[in-house]
Amino acid sequence: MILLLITIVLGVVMLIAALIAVYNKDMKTAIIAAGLTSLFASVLYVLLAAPDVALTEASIGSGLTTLIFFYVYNKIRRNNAQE
Amino acid sequence: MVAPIYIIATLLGVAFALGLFGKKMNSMAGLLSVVALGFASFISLEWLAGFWLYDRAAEYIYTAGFKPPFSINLLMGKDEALFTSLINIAGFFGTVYLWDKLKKIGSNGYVTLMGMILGLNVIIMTRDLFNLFVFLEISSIATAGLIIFSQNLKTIAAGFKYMLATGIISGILLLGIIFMYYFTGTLNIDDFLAVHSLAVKGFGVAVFFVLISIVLELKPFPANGWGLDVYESADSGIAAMISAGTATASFFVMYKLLPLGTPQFHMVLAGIGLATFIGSNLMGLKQTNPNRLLGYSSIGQVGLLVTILGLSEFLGERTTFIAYSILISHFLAKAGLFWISGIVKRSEIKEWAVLRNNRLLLILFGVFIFTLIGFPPFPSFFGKWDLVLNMASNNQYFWIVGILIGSLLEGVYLFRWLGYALKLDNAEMPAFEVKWNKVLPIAVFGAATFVVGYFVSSIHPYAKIINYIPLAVALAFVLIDFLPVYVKNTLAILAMAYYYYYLYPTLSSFGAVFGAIFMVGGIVTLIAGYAFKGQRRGFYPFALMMFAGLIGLIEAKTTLGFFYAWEVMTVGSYFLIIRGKKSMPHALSYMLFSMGGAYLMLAGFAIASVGQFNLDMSTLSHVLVHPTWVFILLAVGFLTKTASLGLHIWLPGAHAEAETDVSPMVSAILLKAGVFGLVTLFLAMGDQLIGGDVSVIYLLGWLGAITAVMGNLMAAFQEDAKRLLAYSSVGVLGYILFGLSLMSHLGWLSAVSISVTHFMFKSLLFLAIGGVVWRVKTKEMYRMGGLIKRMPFSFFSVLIGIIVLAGLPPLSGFSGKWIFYNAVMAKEWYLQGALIFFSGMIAFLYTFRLIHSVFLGQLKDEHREVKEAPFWILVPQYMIIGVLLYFSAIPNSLLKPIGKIISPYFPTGGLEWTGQHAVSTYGYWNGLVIFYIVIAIFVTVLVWLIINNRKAQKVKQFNIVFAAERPFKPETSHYAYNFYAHYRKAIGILVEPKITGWWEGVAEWAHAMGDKFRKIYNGNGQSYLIHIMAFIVIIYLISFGGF
Amino acid sequence: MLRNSLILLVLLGFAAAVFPLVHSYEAKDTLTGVAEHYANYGKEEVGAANLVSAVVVTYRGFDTLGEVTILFLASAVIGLFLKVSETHTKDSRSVFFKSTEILVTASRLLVPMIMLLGAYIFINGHLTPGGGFQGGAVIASAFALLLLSRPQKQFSHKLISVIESISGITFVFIGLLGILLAGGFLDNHIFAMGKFGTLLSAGAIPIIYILIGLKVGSELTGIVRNLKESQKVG
Amino acid sequence: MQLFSIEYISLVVGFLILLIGIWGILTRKNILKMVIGFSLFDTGTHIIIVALGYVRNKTAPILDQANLQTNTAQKIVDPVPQALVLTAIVIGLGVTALMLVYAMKLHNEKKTLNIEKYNDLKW
Repeated sequence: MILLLITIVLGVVMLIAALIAVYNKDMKTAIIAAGLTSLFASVLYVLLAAPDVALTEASIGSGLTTLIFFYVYNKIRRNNAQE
Repeated sequence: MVAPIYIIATLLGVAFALGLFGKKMNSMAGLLSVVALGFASFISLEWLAGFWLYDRAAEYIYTAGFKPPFSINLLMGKDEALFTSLINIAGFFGTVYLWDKLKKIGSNGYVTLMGMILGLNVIIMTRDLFNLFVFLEISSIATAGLIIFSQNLKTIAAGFKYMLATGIISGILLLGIIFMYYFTGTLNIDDFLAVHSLAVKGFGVAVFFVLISIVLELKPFPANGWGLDVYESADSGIAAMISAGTATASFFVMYKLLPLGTPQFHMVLAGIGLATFIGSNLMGLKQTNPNRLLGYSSIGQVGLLVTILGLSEFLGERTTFIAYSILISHFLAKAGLFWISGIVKRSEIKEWAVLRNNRLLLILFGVFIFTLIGFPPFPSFFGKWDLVLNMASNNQYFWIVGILIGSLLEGVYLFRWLGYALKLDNAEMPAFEVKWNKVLPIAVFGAATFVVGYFVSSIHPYAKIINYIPLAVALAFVLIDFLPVYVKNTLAILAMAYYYYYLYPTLSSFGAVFGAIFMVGGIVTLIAGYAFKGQRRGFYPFALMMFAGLIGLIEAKTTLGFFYAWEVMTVGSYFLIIRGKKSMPHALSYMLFSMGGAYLMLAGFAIASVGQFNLDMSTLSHVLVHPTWVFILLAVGFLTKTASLGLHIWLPGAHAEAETDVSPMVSAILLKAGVFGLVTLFLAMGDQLIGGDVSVIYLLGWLGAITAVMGNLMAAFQEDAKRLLAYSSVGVLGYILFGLSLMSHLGWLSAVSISVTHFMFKSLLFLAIGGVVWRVKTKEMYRMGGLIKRMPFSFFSVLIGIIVLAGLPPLSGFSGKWIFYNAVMAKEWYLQGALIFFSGMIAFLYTFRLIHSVFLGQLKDEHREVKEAPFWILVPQYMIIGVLLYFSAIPNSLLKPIGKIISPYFPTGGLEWTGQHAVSTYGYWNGLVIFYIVIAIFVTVLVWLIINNRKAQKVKQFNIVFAAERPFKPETSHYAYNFYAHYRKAIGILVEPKITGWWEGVAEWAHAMGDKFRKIYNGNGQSYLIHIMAFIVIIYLISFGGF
Repeated sequence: MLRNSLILLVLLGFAAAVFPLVHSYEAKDTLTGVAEHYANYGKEEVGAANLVSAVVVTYRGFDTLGEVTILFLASAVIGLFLKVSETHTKDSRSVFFKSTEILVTASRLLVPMIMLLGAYIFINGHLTPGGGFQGGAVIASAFALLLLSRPQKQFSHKLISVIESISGITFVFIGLLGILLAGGFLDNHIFAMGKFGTLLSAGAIPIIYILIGLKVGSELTGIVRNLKESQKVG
Repeated sequence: MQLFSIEYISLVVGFLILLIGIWGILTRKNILKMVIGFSLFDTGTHIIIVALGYVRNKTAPILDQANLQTNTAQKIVDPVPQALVLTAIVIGLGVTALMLVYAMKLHNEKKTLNIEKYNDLKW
């Protein structure tokens, strides 16, 4: 039962994060929100008895992907600033 | 046999190893890549050979040492061997082609390219659905990389759009795959095929998502904007690989997964394919960028292939043959065309005239275009034939119509493009750079079209019995094209003569008559070729190809053979016609009408074959289904070649603008192919009734009569001498059609004898007038005049010609007409007869004008020094005159044998001959007597004229004394200009170009439609994604009939 | 707005289209199909305690090879983009926050530990959660951290590609050994199976996972490095 | 079908995130936002896959305890979807990284991230 509750909460939080990622005007927030969605998903994977996936999602899905997003975003921002 | 896993291991291993290569070792890296791709090609080709020659069994490749479904397995079967061979060969030659570019880019470039080829190999061979997904991703990532080999705004934007689209598509594919796993507990394709379908709706939906993703990979209309952008922007070498490689592999995946779909889905698939084929070719009409144009064509062709897959239920075991022959044609041609585009480097198809600077590339360009459209001897010809035949046997006429319309649209832009390359001015264009490593792949693929074409025809049960020797001889002339004209001309004449000698004993009945027209006529007109100097490149292969086709018509034992010969003839004549200086638009309309006519014939033959045990020509005499339709389709098909009213608009330009000796070939000889077709058709099928009471032949009779009147009328109002003759051919062919439609002994006697004499007098006139034009450098009659003094021999030719043409006694034209009126009386078609009679009067008008404006009157100043026509152009004229006079003096030498040929079919109502004295029901006629009488009268009048001519007063040509104003154009006051102004006032309304206008309207409408449709490709990548999603939803709704 | 409503319509249509998938979902009680086989025989057949690893590396090892190739290609394509910037432009600024003394010190401390963690993850891939991909990603993140803290620091491009290439080639080679020595391409029985549940078990799986770890790590590092070096690309 | 079970909720959440992702892809004009949409699309798909492999009250497919080693099929969740997700995640990373680099290069060309501005190729 407690698992079910956690799942629901996680689900709601993920959906909110996803909506923020799509709708927030600030790109940094959006990127972080997308990363958070991924991170919460990895928690969900633990609940779903998938530790391997959880580890992968945490390190690759939320970690590296977000990192690359930021790299690129900063490049673009700096590029803009130079103009 | 090398195990197929080594294809993968080699490509992958080399790709990984390339990372070790530094920048200075780019050549080494390139060499290694080429070797690896060559090895991969070798493995797959070796398997292919094993399957074909030694009938090997298909082999599974198990990975990880477990049997499927527990581990991933690959399959190397006949199909896989073929497709991997295609992919690897494309990769190999593609790399050779891109050598310089790759060398500049370095190891990452090689890696990307190998990655793509590897991915495509695996998606062809794999039997595991998720594995398919992984390697699809590999190939799409690699493709995204290939696109940016040249980096600029366009390629990057196109690459990004491509990534967006494939991202969405593969996401949906993954969704489908995982649910398929969920419902079945397996990922193995063979297991899925065994399961086929489950009661759960979810499974059906999952399968739908998998299949729709593969469909989307094939770029269906309208969800394909991203694909077009890629084709347009990517380097041509890359576009070639995408078009030849990715499309081929994706097609195979669809083929592999096809059994997963329900029969309803297959129909949906066929619909998608057809919409893509027609839509994409329609939008291609307005396109001027060569690579984007090729993109439209590529997408269209893949659409056609998808249609074939969707229709596989109807096509049965022929599906493979049809799909593969069309696919391989597309593979070779599209790669070749993209490669050529990469050498030419012109972004407007109009600038492709520059291609003429390189003869080899120009030839290859033509080869690829004809391969793409499906002309013989290329593989797609046989594929299309089988496709239409099989669809007809399943009563699927809708699909036939759609496929043929799509093909025709494709023909429009491809032939326009070819025309530009052949004819537009290229004087100020800088030459392009040609490197051997770029030409080699193109040449290999060009040669392969012939090899594969031969192979395909050799495994086709009916194609293999066609006689390919005439065509081979014609093609052989390409090889000796460097020789001077007189050598080639002699060889051509000898070849024709030998073949006629060889064929003569086998000819009988109408074959003998038309064989004589085609071959003896061919030899006679070829003689004029000696008048040309230099090499006259590109003339003999096509002239002989046309004659090869004509011979093939007579030799044809099967409908396929007939259609094959018909198409060969069309190709040859197209190239002859386009040789004329201003022929480009006319050659295009000739080609399009020919294609349209050919497709009608194809449909007709297809319906005629339904329920038959073979394709013999004789099956036409017992057509089982829709005989009226078969008759109409074939008749209209033939009528496009005889240029009946409504279908005639291509003729005047094509014949008038052609070269001196080409005009007689196409006008006097080629048109008879249509007549031969009609003769064959009428004999085999007899009359047919529309709706049980209207006779088709009766309608054709009217058409013939009206064509005769209109053709002659239009001839009378021409200023251009050759155009006049061309229109006159329209009129005469109208007579012939009318004569055949009479369906009586006399009607046919006149029609066939006019066919023979028309060959003679029209060759004569075209050669004579052509000789005049050769000297005076103009075709406008009012610019000539008085040439009788300078060119008496030509004058005499024209005189004889028009006497025969107008059907005046004493020459043989008269005998034809005389029989004609007898036939009309017997049939009691008085009204039509009156029209024919009327048209005869008009013939007087234009024949008079021809001789009057050109040869009589005052000589123009600029023509004072003009010489007689070249000797070699006069030679055939006088040979013809000799025969004409012989036939005229001894008419039964012509009419009696023809009558004998006709008798078995129309035994009653023939002529009774006593010597040269012919008796019909309505009177009698003795050719010899008439001949002498008329000559006597003629001589008398001539003597009288010579005596009295001294009193004649000379009037200046540009006499404007009676005009109140200074003429705006000098020709307006020339008496020979608008010669029949008064007639034009009275009946000019009849000759207004309404039909031309109508056809132009059709063309404009199609172009406008295409232009409107292509606006959906607004360039916004996001819109393309919306198209994709909307496409999925709509196809879902169609497939499941709701949510 | 019209455009958005249309998109909404399409999306609702798509949602309706996928609805039968959700609707047909039924909770399972037991494994079926291939999964059942893996569960029951995976231990004997492959010998890896972590069944996911058994599936990833052996049963579906060919997919994994493809997966490695994808990263390899992605890295190559990114390299294609950046080939113009052959001459390395020095950029002292950090990527998204100022490189501080703390960060530098922390990274000195952390990087080796993170790398060790990564190595641990892929070496134990056949026993515990994680494996080559996760381990590789962890290693790459260590390098990313290094890049964050010390932007001037140069990695040897050469070294990265050599590791990448050698591990890739070895992977393919081990796969081929499977044909020669065992049942087929990528069969893990080319090495002794060892005792179930110990480090040296499951045949070639640990080796392959190490190679994958190295390869993925170097590929991801390559991607990050390439991104960093693409400061000014025309 | 039990609506309130963690696998079913996860499945639904997965689909919702997937739809949000597609919505983002189709409506956001900013290229980076579109890529974020893609990564949400991926995440949603991954959640769906894992949820499909879940079997209620069963443990992870790691046979580190002796009692798991017999009659295993009754005791663990499905390892196959997990393996597939691993692959999918890595592929997703590759694709996302590549898209981002594309976005960066596009920005280099026109100094804007608005997808509508990159319509030089059309018709």
